Amino acid sequence: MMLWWVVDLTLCALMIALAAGSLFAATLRRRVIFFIAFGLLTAIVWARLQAPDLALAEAAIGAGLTGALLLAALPTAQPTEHKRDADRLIEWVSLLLAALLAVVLIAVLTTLLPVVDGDPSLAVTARLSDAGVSHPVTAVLLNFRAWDTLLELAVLLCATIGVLNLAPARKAPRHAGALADTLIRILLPLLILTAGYLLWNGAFAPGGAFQAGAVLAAATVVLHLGGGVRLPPFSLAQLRGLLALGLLLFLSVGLVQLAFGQALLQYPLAWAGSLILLIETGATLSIATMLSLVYLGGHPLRDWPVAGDSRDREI
Amino acid sequence: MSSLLVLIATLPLMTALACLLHPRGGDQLSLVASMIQLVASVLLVTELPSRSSLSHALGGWAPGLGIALGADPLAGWLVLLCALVQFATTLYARFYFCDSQARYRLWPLWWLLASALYALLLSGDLFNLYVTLELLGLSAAALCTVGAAKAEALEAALRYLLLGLIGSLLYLAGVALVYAEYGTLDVSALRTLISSSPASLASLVLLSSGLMIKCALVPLHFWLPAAHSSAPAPVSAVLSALVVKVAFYLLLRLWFELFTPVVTSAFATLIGLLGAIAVIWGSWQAFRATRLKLLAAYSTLSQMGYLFMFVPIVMALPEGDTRQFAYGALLLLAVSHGIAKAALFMGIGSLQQHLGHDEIDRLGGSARKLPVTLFAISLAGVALVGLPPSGAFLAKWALISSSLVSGQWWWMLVTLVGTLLAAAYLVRVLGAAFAPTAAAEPALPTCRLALQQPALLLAVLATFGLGFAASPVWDTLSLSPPEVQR
Amino acid sequence: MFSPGELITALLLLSAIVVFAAGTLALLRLPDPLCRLHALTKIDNLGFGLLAAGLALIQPTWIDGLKLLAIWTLILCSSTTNGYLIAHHCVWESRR
Amino acid sequence: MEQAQLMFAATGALIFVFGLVAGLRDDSLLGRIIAINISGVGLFLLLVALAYRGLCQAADPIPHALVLTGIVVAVAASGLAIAIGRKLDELRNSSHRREGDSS
Repeated sequence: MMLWWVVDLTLCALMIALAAGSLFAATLRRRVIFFIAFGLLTAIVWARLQAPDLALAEAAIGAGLTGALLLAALPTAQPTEHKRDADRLIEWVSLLLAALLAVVLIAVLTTLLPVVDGDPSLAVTARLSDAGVSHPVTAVLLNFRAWDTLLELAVLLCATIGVLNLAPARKAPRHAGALADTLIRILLPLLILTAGYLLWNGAFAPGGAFQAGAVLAAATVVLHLGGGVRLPPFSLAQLRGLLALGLLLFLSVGLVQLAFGQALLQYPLAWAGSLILLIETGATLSIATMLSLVYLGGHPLRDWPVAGDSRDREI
Repeated sequence: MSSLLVLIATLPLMTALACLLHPRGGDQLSLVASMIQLVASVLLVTELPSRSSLSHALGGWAPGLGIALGADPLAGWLVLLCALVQFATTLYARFYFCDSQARYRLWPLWWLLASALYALLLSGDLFNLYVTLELLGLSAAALCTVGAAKAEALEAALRYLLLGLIGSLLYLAGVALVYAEYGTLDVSALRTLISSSPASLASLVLLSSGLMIKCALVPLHFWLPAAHSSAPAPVSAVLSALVVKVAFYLLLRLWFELFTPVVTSAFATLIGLLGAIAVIWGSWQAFRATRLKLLAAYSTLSQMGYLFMFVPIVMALPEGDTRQFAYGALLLLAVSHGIAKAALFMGIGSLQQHLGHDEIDRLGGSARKLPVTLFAISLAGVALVGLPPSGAFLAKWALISSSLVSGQWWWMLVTLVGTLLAAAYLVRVLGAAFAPTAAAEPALPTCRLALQQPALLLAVLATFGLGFAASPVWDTLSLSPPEVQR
Repeated sequence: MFSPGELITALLLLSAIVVFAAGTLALLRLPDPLCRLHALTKIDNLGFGLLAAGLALIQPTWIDGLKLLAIWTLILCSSTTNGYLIAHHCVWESRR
Repeated sequence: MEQAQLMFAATGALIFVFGLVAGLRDDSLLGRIIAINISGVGLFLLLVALAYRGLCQAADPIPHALVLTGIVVAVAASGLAIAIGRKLDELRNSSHRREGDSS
């Protein structure tokens, strides 16, 4: 028991230190690097707190994708910042305020502890046999609270369309060299295999569409950073189809049930497992496409959203 | 009838996907979908008085384990408001964005915003509300950037996005505390569970401050004028009329239904005070604005202030008919402002497209060229100021008399000053518009009538529709949940 | 009280700790990026190798041990490439 | 179990609040995005800590599902913010260049 206490204390202290680094380090570049380290540490903390699904997602999305995104967005020239005394004062006051708020929040939290098993988690375990999948987190995400997940896909779609509308994709960095190409050739099939494994695994163990999609998107990041290998060519229609696929499958499966007199998103028990796998497959492809596009920072094809169509300008 | 809820919740999502997959059909699809949505929400509202509320358990799971869609009269009327404004602005956006490429970019985001609005209004789950809030914030910010060619517009959109994220985080923190304390996220279950405790108070403060950022109550308002005034006109209309309103709707739910044991009269008075500051400051800034859209954005600030200012009045009233009457008036004010503000923004958009600018001092002669639009703007102004035939007049009248009943006469003074200022800034605009053409202005091309009609439609509705037909609105609005429970 | 396998595991893990400690020290103390890179890749390869070997011995099934060794192979590949890329970047920066 | 819950929840609360304040105050876009992300992770840590039920017991799956949703939303929002920022820089640069040409 004592040993775990030491481990926990170390983890918490490291979390706070890395968070402080990524909030207050002198240059943006350092802050981004601290942030990536923070993300990796967070993944370890999730594993410690018995949340392996989150550990997978955090390593792939939180540290990996967000980190790559932030690194790519770093301005090339570092502006030198000089802080005036007034700014310093505001800084101290705000830090003081934050400390005060944190103390209040922690004090409030102590009134809540210990949080023990309540109704909902018991309810989840009790109904798990009707969910079609045996992994509780997947059951919550894809069955009990499927509406959340559906809207979350919509959030991701919305961000992606927003990104696509703004600008063409970032240019690939210069070619990283032959050794990197070799690594990419090894990694790429492994990443795709891992994604498939995570997707399949989600039904009964940690994993699922989000982790699988993120791993596939990581493959895009690797390809893009390598600079030597080109992304597979898509047509605009294919791109739009891939974007819409996950949500479309999800909604159609949900609505079809309505025709049989059941609730929206209610899967028949015998079919639940396969329907969830179907939805997750579509979602994985969509999530991978969307996260890749968000990372690339725009449309990879020149004529987003529709090629050569400005004929009715005169309206 | 619960399939009506499913239709209203999923149709916008389906339309968004259809517009994404088939961009060239976006115009027609949007028009048809907004019509269906309007009909469905009218049906929903007519269905509601007979039954106090509708609900649909998603996935067939009991709420608590699953999520339930639900609607009571309050949600129903706001759904109707959304559908109405959405219908008019969709019509309008079709002609506002002349470039078809811009429309291809617009429609999917437009319908994602709509799905966020409806999903939020129908949702009965605190975390699901968080997801809808994020969808709302992201789609609104993304819409602000459609066709944006100026750095200011993008800056405003960026600030809007980031503050929205901070607001959502605060909200989520409140949800976390509620879940830790009560072990459920289901709103209807929480209604009976929540009691007064430090954690409840903390979660109330967190939830409220998160949502108050989103509806721009005074100390947290600074993002609104820039964001609402630099977005494209149809987007501004939706942002001002609906997006801030649904955040206010959530606050009403929190304060009047969920956290009733925690909300004290001091808390309510504080909210009212902030609202009062917003009324005066927003009106004054609107009066001083040099651009029409900025004026309209500041006017939104002050109108939202009214809504908050009347909260302590309603709360001070004893439970019962008088309180329900005042509650109904508050909602009437919100609905009427939503419709009028959408009309105003669309009118301004037409003016701006026609003149190439929206500076108030250079409006001379526009009344002769765009009589329909100017008529719409005047009518919308009548509804915003709260002059007699409008619904806002009835609502304000009812609320002021309630404030006298509950002995809080000082709110009346603020209302008076705010109304006078509102009248002043609208007279200023109309005066400029009806002035003869300045000599230096180039000859103005005539504006397409189609661009002007939707604004007129909404303006007429806000002024005459809600004014003359207020009593049925009132009846159903007063049936809102606090009474249903008794 | 320990089986020989467990003893070997303990030995391997302890040496992994020593290697990691030395590597961390080197990372902090060595003067320029290229030298530090040297330390970094050594930690990756040797330290992880010892760790993986030690843990592989105490896995309940041999397939799990094999998985650990596969992870180590992957780490070898990636740290090689990383070392190369960082060094490349350093040379490129210094020439500029 | 209670100790771990408290320790991680308090750490989460601390990171959440400081990230939030930094996100409100920071003046560079990237800094703000980092701060908001950090703050989000702090909040997730709070949620996951409250879901923790000890070493030998499975944790409450609902907060895990919520946090997973939150992680995806966070990356989507960061991506959108960075894209808007990129476009903004582009616009500013081109307007600078135009001013430079005309003068």
